Amino acid sequence: MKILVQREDFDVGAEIRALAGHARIGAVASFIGLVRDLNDGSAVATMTLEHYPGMTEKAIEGIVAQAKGRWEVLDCTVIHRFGELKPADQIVLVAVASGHRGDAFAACEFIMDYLKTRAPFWKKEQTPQGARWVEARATDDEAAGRWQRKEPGAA
Amino acid sequence: MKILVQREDFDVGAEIRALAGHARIGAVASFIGLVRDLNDGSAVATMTLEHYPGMTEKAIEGIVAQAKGRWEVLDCTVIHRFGELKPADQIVLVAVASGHRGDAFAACEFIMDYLKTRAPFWKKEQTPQGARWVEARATDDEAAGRWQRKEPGAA
Amino acid sequence: MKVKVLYFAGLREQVGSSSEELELPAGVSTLAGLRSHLVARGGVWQSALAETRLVRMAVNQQMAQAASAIRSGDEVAFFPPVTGG
Amino acid sequence: MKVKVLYFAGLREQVGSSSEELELPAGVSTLAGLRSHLVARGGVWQSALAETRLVRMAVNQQMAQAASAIRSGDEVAFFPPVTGG
Repeated sequence: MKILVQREDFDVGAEIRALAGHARIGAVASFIGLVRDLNDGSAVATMTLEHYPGMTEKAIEGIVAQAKGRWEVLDCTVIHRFGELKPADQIVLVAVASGHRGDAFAACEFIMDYLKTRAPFWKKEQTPQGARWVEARATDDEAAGRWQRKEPGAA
Repeated sequence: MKILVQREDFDVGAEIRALAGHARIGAVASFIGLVRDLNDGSAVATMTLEHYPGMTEKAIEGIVAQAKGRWEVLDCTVIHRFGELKPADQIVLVAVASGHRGDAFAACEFIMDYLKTRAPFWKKEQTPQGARWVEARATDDEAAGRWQRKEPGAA
Repeated sequence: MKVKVLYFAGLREQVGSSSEELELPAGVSTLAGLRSHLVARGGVWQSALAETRLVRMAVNQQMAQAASAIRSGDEVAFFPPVTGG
Repeated sequence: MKVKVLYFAGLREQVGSSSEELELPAGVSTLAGLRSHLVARGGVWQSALAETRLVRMAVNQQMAQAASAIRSGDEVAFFPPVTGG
Protein backbone atom coordinates (compact mmCIF):
# COMPACT_ATOMS: atom_id res chain seq x y z
CA MET A 1 0.00 0.00 0.00
CA LYS A 2 1.31 3.43 -0.89
CA ILE A 3 -0.40 6.75 -0.22
CA LEU A 4 1.27 9.99 -1.28
CA VAL A 5 0.08 13.60 -1.14
CA GLN A 6 2.62 15.62 -3.06
CA ARG A 7 3.25 18.70 -5.19
CA GLU A 8 5.25 16.74 -7.80
CA ASP A 9 3.90 14.92 -10.84
CA PHE A 10 3.91 11.11 -10.92
CA ASP A 11 4.81 8.41 -13.49
CA VAL A 12 1.78 6.18 -14.05
CA GLY A 13 3.72 3.38 -15.74
CA ALA A 14 6.31 3.25 -12.97
CA GLU A 15 3.63 3.30 -10.26
CA ILE A 16 1.69 0.43 -11.84
CA ARG A 17 4.89 -1.59 -12.32
CA ALA A 18 5.75 -0.97 -8.66
CA LEU A 19 2.54 -2.64 -7.42
CA ALA A 20 3.40 -5.83 -5.54
CA GLY A 21 4.65 -8.00 -8.38
CA HIS A 22 3.53 -11.40 -7.16
CA ALA A 23 1.70 -13.73 -9.48
CA ARG A 24 -1.53 -13.91 -7.46
CA ILE A 25 -2.41 -10.57 -9.14
CA GLY A 26 -4.65 -11.14 -12.14
CA ALA A 27 -6.11 -7.65 -12.44
CA VAL A 28 -4.96 -4.05 -12.06
CA ALA A 29 -7.58 -1.31 -12.36
CA SER A 30 -6.37 2.26 -12.34
CA PHE A 31 -7.72 5.76 -12.65
CA ILE A 32 -6.02 9.03 -13.50
CA GLY A 33 -7.75 12.37 -12.97
CA LEU A 34 -6.53 15.29 -15.10
CA VAL A 35 -7.11 19.04 -15.20
CA ARG A 36 -9.63 19.93 -17.94
CA ASP A 37 -9.30 23.20 -19.82
CA LEU A 38 -13.04 23.80 -19.58
CA ASN A 39 -15.18 23.41 -16.45
CA ASP A 40 -18.79 24.48 -15.97
CA GLY A 41 -18.56 26.45 -19.22
CA SER A 42 -15.45 28.49 -18.37
CA ALA A 43 -11.96 28.20 -19.76
CA VAL A 44 -9.53 27.17 -17.02
CA ALA A 45 -6.05 28.73 -17.22
CA THR A 46 -4.62 27.26 -14.03
CA MET A 47 -5.97 25.43 -11.02
CA THR A 48 -4.74 25.54 -7.45
CA LEU A 49 -5.37 22.57 -5.19
CA GLU A 50 -5.46 23.38 -1.48
CA HIS A 51 -5.44 20.58 1.08
CA TYR A 52 -5.38 19.94 4.81
CA PRO A 53 -1.90 18.52 5.46
CA GLY A 54 -1.98 15.54 7.78
CA MET A 55 -5.71 14.98 7.48
CA THR A 56 -5.56 14.21 3.74
CA GLU A 57 -3.24 11.24 4.27
CA LYS A 58 -5.40 9.95 7.15
CA ALA A 59 -8.60 10.35 5.13
CA ILE A 60 -7.14 8.43 2.18
CA GLU A 61 -5.79 5.71 4.50
CA GLY A 62 -9.27 5.33 5.95
CA ILE A 63 -10.85 5.08 2.49
CA VAL A 64 -8.31 2.45 1.36
CA ALA A 65 -8.92 0.48 4.59
CA GLN A 66 -12.66 0.46 3.84
CA ALA A 67 -11.98 -0.76 0.29
CA LYS A 68 -9.78 -3.57 1.67
CA GLY A 69 -12.60 -4.59 3.98
CA ARG A 70 -15.03 -4.94 1.09
CA TRP A 71 -12.96 -6.34 -1.79
CA GLU A 72 -9.81 -8.36 -2.35
CA VAL A 73 -7.11 -5.69 -2.62
CA LEU A 74 -3.65 -7.26 -2.96
CA ASP A 75 -1.95 -3.91 -3.40
CA CYS A 76 -2.97 -0.31 -3.90
CA THR A 77 -1.39 3.04 -4.72
CA VAL A 78 -3.05 6.44 -4.28
CA ILE A 79 -1.22 9.64 -5.23
CA HIS A 80 -2.94 13.04 -5.00
CA ARG A 81 -1.23 16.28 -5.95
CA PHE A 82 -1.68 19.76 -4.48
CA GLY A 83 -0.46 23.21 -5.53
CA GLU A 84 -0.74 24.90 -8.89
CA LEU A 85 -1.69 22.79 -11.93
CA LYS A 86 -2.35 23.48 -15.61
CA PRO A 87 -4.84 21.92 -18.04
CA ALA A 88 -3.87 18.32 -18.95
CA ASP A 89 -1.79 18.00 -15.76
CA GLN A 90 -2.33 14.84 -13.73
CA ILE A 91 -4.15 15.38 -10.41
CA VAL A 92 -4.71 11.96 -8.93
CA LEU A 93 -3.82 8.30 -9.47
CA VAL A 94 -5.61 5.34 -7.93
CA ALA A 95 -4.30 1.88 -8.87
CA VAL A 96 -5.65 -1.33 -7.34
CA ALA A 97 -4.25 -4.84 -7.82
CA SER A 98 -6.47 -7.83 -7.14
CA GLY A 99 -6.93 -11.45 -8.09
CA HIS A 100 -9.96 -10.70 -10.23
CA ARG A 101 -11.21 -7.79 -12.29
CA GLY A 102 -14.53 -7.27 -10.50
CA ASP A 103 -12.76 -6.55 -7.22
CA ALA A 104 -10.12 -4.36 -8.87
CA PHE A 105 -12.69 -2.21 -10.70
CA ALA A 106 -15.02 -1.88 -7.71
CA ALA A 107 -12.28 -0.99 -5.22
CA CYS A 108 -10.71 1.54 -7.62
CA GLU A 109 -14.02 3.30 -8.35
CA PHE A 110 -15.02 3.21 -4.66
CA ILE A 111 -11.72 4.83 -3.62
CA MET A 112 -12.17 7.57 -6.25
CA ASP A 113 -15.80 8.24 -5.28
CA TYR A 114 -14.95 8.44 -1.59
CA LEU A 115 -11.84 10.52 -2.22
CA LYS A 116 -13.98 13.05 -4.14
CA THR A 117 -16.38 13.50 -1.21
CA ARG A 118 -14.33 12.73 1.91
CA ALA A 119 -10.70 13.76 1.41
CA PRO A 120 -9.95 17.41 2.30
CA PHE A 121 -8.89 18.90 -1.04
CA TRP A 122 -10.31 22.04 -2.61
CA LYS A 123 -9.89 23.28 -6.17
CA LYS A 124 -9.66 26.94 -7.13
CA GLU A 125 -9.77 27.76 -10.84
CA GLN A 126 -8.35 30.79 -12.62
CA THR A 127 -10.74 31.66 -15.48
CA PRO A 128 -11.12 34.72 -17.74
CA GLN A 129 -13.94 35.76 -15.36
CA GLY A 130 -11.54 35.63 -12.42
CA ALA A 131 -10.69 33.09 -9.72
CA ARG A 132 -13.38 30.84 -8.31
CA TRP A 133 -13.61 27.93 -5.92
CA VAL A 134 -15.03 24.84 -7.59
CA GLU A 135 -18.42 23.95 -6.12
CA ALA A 136 -19.00 20.46 -4.77
CA ARG A 137 -21.28 18.47 -7.09
CA ALA A 138 -24.41 16.62 -6.02
CA THR A 139 -23.46 13.94 -8.56
CA ASP A 140 -20.29 13.23 -6.57
CA ASP A 141 -22.33 12.70 -3.40
CA GLU A 142 -24.63 10.40 -5.35
CA ALA A 143 -21.67 8.46 -6.74
CA ALA A 144 -20.34 7.94 -3.21
CA GLY A 145 -23.82 7.15 -1.91
CA ARG A 146 -24.20 4.21 -4.31
CA TRP A 147 -21.63 2.27 -2.28
CA GLN A 148 -23.46 2.81 1.00
CA ARG A 149 -26.68 1.40 -0.40
CA LYS A 150 -24.77 -1.71 -1.34
CA GLU A 151 -23.47 -2.27 2.18
CA PRO A 152 -25.17 -5.20 3.92
CA GLY A 153 -27.46 -3.95 6.67
CA ALA A 154 -27.36 -0.35 5.44
CA ALA A 155 -30.64 1.52 5.05
CA MET B 1 -8.77 4.70 -31.10
CA LYS B 2 -6.16 1.93 -31.17
CA ILE B 3 -6.82 -1.78 -31.23
CA LEU B 4 -3.92 -4.22 -31.33
CA VAL B 5 -3.81 -8.01 -31.19
CA GLN B 6 -0.18 -8.97 -30.84
CA ARG B 7 2.32 -11.49 -29.54
CA GLU B 8 4.58 -8.80 -28.00
CA ASP B 9 4.30 -7.27 -24.55
CA PHE B 10 3.12 -3.65 -24.15
CA ASP B 11 4.20 -0.62 -22.10
CA VAL B 12 1.24 0.57 -20.01
CA GLY B 13 2.72 3.98 -19.20
CA ALA B 14 3.53 4.71 -22.85
CA GLU B 15 0.07 3.57 -23.99
CA ILE B 16 -1.71 5.78 -21.45
CA ARG B 17 0.49 8.77 -22.35
CA ALA B 18 -0.30 8.17 -26.04
CA LEU B 19 -4.06 8.60 -25.51
CA ALA B 20 -5.24 11.75 -27.30
CA GLY B 21 -3.57 14.42 -25.21
CA HIS B 22 -6.14 17.18 -25.49
CA ALA B 23 -7.32 18.99 -22.39
CA ARG B 24 -10.96 17.95 -22.62
CA ILE B 25 -9.85 14.67 -21.03
CA GLY B 26 -10.49 14.72 -17.30
CA ALA B 27 -10.46 10.99 -16.63
CA VAL B 28 -8.53 7.93 -17.80
CA ALA B 29 -9.66 4.53 -16.53
CA SER B 30 -7.55 1.55 -17.40
CA PHE B 31 -7.39 -2.15 -16.79
CA ILE B 32 -4.55 -4.65 -17.10
CA GLY B 33 -5.16 -8.40 -17.02
CA LEU B 34 -2.23 -10.58 -15.95
CA VAL B 35 -1.47 -14.30 -15.89
CA ARG B 36 -1.97 -15.70 -12.39
CA ASP B 37 0.21 -18.52 -11.13
CA LEU B 38 -2.80 -20.31 -9.65
CA ASN B 39 -6.15 -20.86 -11.38
CA ASP B 40 -9.00 -23.08 -10.19
CA GLY B 41 -6.67 -24.58 -7.61
CA SER B 42 -3.86 -25.59 -9.96
CA ALA B 43 -0.42 -24.09 -10.38
CA VAL B 44 -0.02 -22.58 -13.82
CA ALA B 45 3.44 -22.94 -15.39
CA THR B 46 2.66 -21.35 -18.76
CA MET B 47 -0.45 -20.30 -20.62
CA THR B 48 -1.06 -20.31 -24.36
CA LEU B 49 -3.57 -17.88 -25.81
CA GLU B 50 -5.11 -18.98 -29.10
CA HIS B 51 -7.18 -16.53 -31.13
CA TYR B 52 -9.07 -16.21 -34.40
CA PRO B 53 -6.95 -13.80 -36.48
CA GLY B 54 -9.06 -11.22 -38.22
CA MET B 55 -12.19 -11.84 -36.18
CA THR B 56 -10.55 -10.79 -32.90
CA GLU B 57 -9.84 -7.28 -34.20
CA LYS B 58 -13.36 -6.97 -35.63
CA ALA B 59 -14.94 -8.23 -32.41
CA ILE B 60 -12.97 -5.72 -30.33
CA GLU B 61 -13.81 -2.90 -32.77
CA GLY B 62 -17.49 -3.77 -32.41
CA ILE B 63 -17.25 -3.77 -28.61
CA VAL B 64 -15.48 -0.39 -28.58
CA ALA B 65 -18.11 1.01 -30.98
CA GLN B 66 -20.85 -0.08 -28.58
CA ALA B 67 -19.04 1.56 -25.67
CA LYS B 68 -18.75 4.80 -27.68
CA GLY B 69 -22.49 4.70 -28.33
CA ARG B 70 -23.25 4.50 -24.62
CA TRP B 71 -20.66 6.71 -22.96
CA GLU B 72 -18.41 9.65 -23.75
CA VAL B 73 -15.21 8.00 -25.00
CA LEU B 74 -12.71 10.62 -26.18
CA ASP B 75 -10.03 8.04 -26.86
CA CYS B 76 -9.50 4.36 -26.23
CA THR B 77 -6.73 1.76 -26.52
CA VAL B 78 -7.22 -2.00 -26.40
CA ILE B 79 -4.25 -4.37 -26.66
CA HIS B 80 -4.68 -8.13 -26.35
CA ARG B 81 -1.79 -10.55 -26.57
CA PHE B 82 -1.74 -14.10 -27.92
CA GLY B 83 0.85 -16.88 -27.86
CA GLU B 84 2.72 -18.29 -24.90
CA LEU B 85 2.68 -16.38 -21.61
CA LYS B 86 4.07 -16.94 -18.10
CA PRO B 87 2.62 -16.07 -14.70
CA ALA B 88 2.72 -12.28 -14.05
CA ASP B 89 2.86 -11.57 -17.80
CA GLN B 90 0.46 -8.93 -19.09
CA ILE B 91 -2.42 -10.31 -21.20
CA VAL B 92 -4.67 -7.36 -21.97
CA LEU B 93 -4.84 -3.58 -21.61
CA VAL B 94 -7.99 -1.49 -21.91
CA ALA B 95 -7.58 2.28 -21.41
CA VAL B 96 -10.43 4.75 -21.86
CA ALA B 97 -10.17 8.56 -21.82
CA SER B 98 -13.27 10.63 -21.15
CA GLY B 99 -14.35 13.99 -19.78
CA HIS B 100 -15.63 12.47 -16.55
CA ARG B 101 -14.77 9.49 -14.40
CA GLY B 102 -18.18 7.80 -14.46
CA ASP B 103 -18.02 7.40 -18.24
CA ALA B 104 -14.36 6.32 -18.19
CA PHE B 105 -14.95 3.61 -15.55
CA ALA B 106 -18.17 2.31 -17.14
CA ALA B 107 -16.77 2.16 -20.68
CA CYS B 108 -13.56 0.46 -19.49
CA GLU B 109 -15.39 -2.19 -17.44
CA PHE B 110 -17.97 -2.72 -20.22
CA ILE B 111 -15.21 -3.31 -22.79
CA MET B 112 -13.49 -5.81 -20.49
CA ASP B 113 -16.73 -7.67 -19.69
CA TYR B 114 -17.67 -7.90 -23.37
CA LEU B 115 -14.16 -8.83 -24.43
CA LYS B 116 -14.21 -11.74 -21.93
CA THR B 117 -17.42 -13.15 -23.43
CA ARG B 118 -17.43 -12.03 -27.09
CA ALA B 119 -13.85 -11.80 -28.42
CA PRO B 120 -12.49 -15.08 -29.84
CA PHE B 121 -9.57 -15.88 -27.52
CA TRP B 122 -9.01 -19.17 -25.72
CA LYS B 123 -6.62 -19.92 -22.89
CA LYS B 124 -4.82 -23.21 -22.44
CA GLU B 125 -2.92 -23.71 -19.20
CA GLN B 126 0.04 -25.99 -18.53
CA THR B 127 -0.33 -27.33 -14.99
CA PRO B 128 1.40 -30.16 -13.06
CA GLN B 129 -1.72 -32.23 -13.91
CA GLY B 130 -1.16 -31.58 -17.63
CA ALA B 131 -2.50 -29.14 -20.19
CA ARG B 132 -6.12 -27.99 -19.98
CA TRP B 133 -8.33 -25.51 -21.77
CA VAL B 134 -9.69 -22.89 -19.37
CA GLU B 135 -13.46 -23.23 -19.00
CA ALA B 136 -15.68 -20.25 -19.64
CA ARG B 137 -17.11 -18.91 -16.38
CA ALA B 138 -20.78 -18.27 -15.69
CA THR B 139 -19.66 -15.22 -13.66
CA ASP B 140 -18.22 -13.70 -16.84
CA ASP B 141 -21.56 -14.11 -18.63
CA GLU B 142 -23.27 -12.52 -15.64
CA ALA B 143 -20.81 -9.62 -15.66
CA ALA B 144 -21.52 -8.99 -19.34
CA GLY B 145 -25.26 -9.46 -18.78
CA ARG B 146 -25.36 -6.60 -16.25
CA TRP B 147 -24.81 -4.12 -19.08
CA GLN B 148 -27.71 -5.45 -21.12
CA ARG B 149 -30.16 -5.04 -18.26
CA LYS B 150 -29.14 -1.40 -18.05
CA GLU B 151 -29.93 -0.69 -21.70
CA PRO B 152 -33.04 1.45 -22.17
CA GLY B 153 -35.90 -0.63 -23.55
CA ALA B 154 -34.16 -3.93 -22.80
CA ALA B 155 -36.15 -6.62 -21.00
CA MET C 1 -22.11 -24.51 -52.45
CA LYS C 2 -18.63 -24.20 -51.06
CA VAL C 3 -17.73 -22.84 -47.61
CA LYS C 4 -14.55 -22.62 -45.58
CA VAL C 5 -14.89 -24.04 -42.07
CA LEU C 6 -12.52 -23.18 -39.23
CA TYR C 7 -12.16 -24.87 -35.83
CA PHE C 8 -10.52 -23.34 -32.78
CA ALA C 9 -9.12 -24.28 -29.38
CA GLY C 10 -10.41 -27.46 -27.70
CA LEU C 11 -12.79 -28.10 -30.58
CA ARG C 12 -9.92 -27.88 -33.07
CA GLU C 13 -8.00 -30.45 -31.02
CA GLN C 14 -11.00 -32.76 -30.78
CA VAL C 15 -11.73 -32.87 -34.50
CA GLY C 16 -8.02 -32.81 -35.33
CA SER C 17 -8.41 -30.12 -37.98
CA SER C 18 -8.07 -26.36 -37.97
CA SER C 19 -9.71 -25.66 -41.33
CA GLU C 20 -11.32 -27.37 -44.31
CA GLU C 21 -13.01 -26.45 -47.59
CA LEU C 22 -16.47 -28.04 -47.70
CA GLU C 23 -18.79 -28.73 -50.61
CA LEU C 24 -22.27 -28.67 -49.07
CA PRO C 25 -25.34 -30.57 -50.30
CA ALA C 26 -28.27 -28.47 -51.51
CA GLY C 27 -30.32 -28.80 -48.32
CA VAL C 28 -27.75 -27.12 -46.07
CA SER C 29 -28.37 -23.37 -45.85
CA THR C 30 -28.01 -22.42 -42.15
CA LEU C 31 -25.41 -22.83 -39.41
CA ALA C 32 -27.65 -25.40 -37.72
CA GLY C 33 -27.81 -27.33 -40.99
CA LEU C 34 -24.05 -27.25 -41.39
CA ARG C 35 -23.56 -28.42 -37.82
CA SER C 36 -25.94 -31.37 -38.37
CA HIS C 37 -24.12 -32.18 -41.60
CA LEU C 38 -20.83 -32.36 -39.71
CA VAL C 39 -22.32 -34.36 -36.81
CA ALA C 40 -23.56 -36.88 -39.38
CA ARG C 41 -19.91 -37.74 -40.11
CA GLY C 42 -19.99 -39.51 -36.74
CA GLY C 43 -16.90 -40.18 -34.59
CA VAL C 44 -15.06 -37.10 -33.31
CA TRP C 45 -17.38 -34.85 -35.32
CA GLN C 46 -20.43 -36.26 -33.60
CA SER C 47 -18.93 -35.91 -30.12
CA ALA C 48 -17.36 -32.47 -30.65
CA LEU C 49 -20.39 -30.84 -32.25
CA ALA C 50 -23.27 -32.73 -30.59
CA GLU C 51 -26.34 -30.65 -29.72
CA THR C 52 -25.53 -31.02 -26.04
CA ARG C 53 -22.13 -29.32 -26.41
CA LEU C 54 -21.77 -25.58 -25.92
CA VAL C 55 -20.46 -24.54 -29.31
CA ARG C 56 -20.16 -20.94 -30.51
CA MET C 57 -20.34 -20.11 -34.19
CA ALA C 58 -19.30 -17.27 -36.46
CA VAL C 59 -20.03 -16.47 -40.09
CA ASN C 60 -17.55 -14.24 -41.89
CA GLN C 61 -15.90 -13.38 -38.56
CA GLN C 62 -19.12 -12.23 -36.90
CA MET C 63 -20.75 -14.13 -34.00
CA ALA C 64 -23.85 -15.87 -35.38
CA GLN C 65 -26.81 -17.95 -34.24
CA ALA C 66 -27.89 -21.44 -35.30
CA ALA C 67 -30.55 -20.00 -37.62
CA SER C 68 -28.08 -17.73 -39.43
CA ALA C 69 -27.95 -18.26 -43.20
CA ILE C 70 -24.73 -19.35 -44.89
CA ARG C 71 -23.88 -18.60 -48.49
CA SER C 72 -21.34 -19.90 -50.94
CA GLY C 73 -17.90 -18.52 -50.18
CA ASP C 74 -18.65 -17.87 -46.51
CA GLU C 75 -16.06 -18.41 -43.80
CA VAL C 76 -17.72 -20.34 -40.97
CA ALA C 77 -16.10 -21.01 -37.60
CA PHE C 78 -16.93 -23.38 -34.74
CA PHE C 79 -15.35 -22.90 -31.33
CA PRO C 80 -15.90 -23.28 -27.57
CA PRO C 81 -17.10 -20.36 -25.40
CA VAL C 82 -14.30 -17.79 -25.37
CA THR C 83 -11.94 -17.34 -22.41
CA GLY C 84 -9.69 -14.37 -23.23
CA GLY C 85 -9.20 -11.10 -21.36
CA MET D 1 -10.37 25.11 27.50
CA LYS D 2 -8.03 25.82 24.63
CA VAL D 3 -8.46 24.56 21.06
CA LYS D 4 -6.71 25.19 17.77
CA VAL D 5 -9.09 26.16 14.94
CA LEU D 6 -8.18 25.85 11.26
CA TYR D 7 -10.00 27.28 8.23
CA PHE D 8 -9.58 26.10 4.63
CA ALA D 9 -10.33 27.14 1.05
CA GLY D 10 -13.19 29.63 0.46
CA LEU D 11 -14.03 29.68 4.15
CA ARG D 12 -10.43 30.60 5.02
CA GLU D 13 -10.59 33.46 2.53
CA GLN D 14 -13.94 34.68 3.88
CA VAL D 15 -12.84 34.84 7.52
CA GLY D 16 -9.37 36.07 6.51
CA SER D 17 -7.61 33.60 8.80
CA SER D 18 -6.11 30.17 8.35
CA SER D 19 -5.69 29.27 12.00
CA GLU D 20 -6.16 30.59 15.50
CA GLU D 21 -5.74 29.47 19.10
CA LEU D 22 -9.03 29.88 20.96
CA GLU D 23 -9.82 30.01 24.69
CA LEU D 24 -13.38 28.73 24.94
CA PRO D 25 -15.95 29.65 27.61
CA ALA D 26 -17.16 26.84 29.88
CA GLY D 27 -20.43 26.22 28.01
CA VAL D 28 -18.82 25.27 24.71
CA SER D 29 -18.24 21.50 24.51
CA THR D 30 -19.35 20.44 21.01
CA LEU D 31 -18.61 21.42 17.42
CA ALA D 32 -22.08 23.02 17.19
CA GLY D 33 -21.30 25.05 20.30
CA LEU D 34 -17.96 26.20 18.88
CA ARG D 35 -19.59 27.16 15.59
CA SER D 36 -22.25 29.25 17.44
CA HIS D 37 -19.51 30.85 19.51
CA LEU D 38 -17.72 31.92 16.31
CA VAL D 39 -20.95 33.08 14.61
CA ALA D 40 -21.58 35.29 17.65
CA ARG D 41 -18.51 37.31 16.66
CA GLY D 42 -20.70 38.72 13.89
CA GLY D 43 -19.38 40.14 10.60
CA VAL D 44 -17.47 37.70 8.36
CA TRP D 45 -17.75 35.00 11.03
CA GLN D 46 -21.51 35.23 11.07
CA SER D 47 -21.77 35.08 7.26
CA ALA D 48 -19.15 32.38 6.71
CA LEU D 49 -20.36 30.00 9.43
CA ALA D 50 -24.12 30.76 9.45
CA GLU D 51 -26.41 27.74 9.97
CA THR D 52 -27.56 28.04 6.37
CA ARG D 53 -24.04 27.54 4.97
CA LEU D 54 -22.80 24.07 4.06
CA VAL D 55 -19.80 23.79 6.34
CA ARG D 56 -17.85 20.58 6.96
CA MET D 57 -16.00 20.06 10.22
CA ALA D 58 -13.20 17.87 11.50
CA VAL D 59 -11.85 17.19 15.00
CA ASN D 60 -8.25 16.01 15.23
CA GLN D 61 -8.18 15.45 11.46
CA GLN D 62 -11.25 13.20 11.42
CA MET D 63 -14.52 14.25 9.77
CA ALA D 64 -16.99 15.03 12.58
CA GLN D 65 -20.64 15.95 13.13
CA ALA D 66 -22.15 19.00 14.84
CA ALA D 67 -22.81 16.98 18.00
CA SER D 68 -19.20 15.77 18.27
CA ALA D 69 -17.50 16.62 21.57
CA ILE D 70 -14.41 18.79 21.64
CA ARG D 71 -11.79 18.64 24.35
CA SER D 72 -8.97 20.88 25.45
CA GLY D 73 -6.03 20.62 23.05
CA ASP D 74 -8.16 19.47 20.11
CA GLU D 75 -7.45 20.58 16.55
CA VAL D 76 -10.74 21.65 15.00
CA ALA D 77 -11.21 22.53 11.32
CA PHE D 78 -13.96 24.27 9.36
CA PHE D 79 -14.11 24.01 5.56
CA PRO D 80 -16.44 23.89 2.54
CA PRO D 81 -17.50 20.58 0.98
CA VAL D 82 -14.39 19.02 -0.56
CA THR D 83 -13.67 19.12 -4.32
CA GLY D 84 -10.50 17.10 -4.87
CA GLY D 85 -9.92 14.03 -7.01
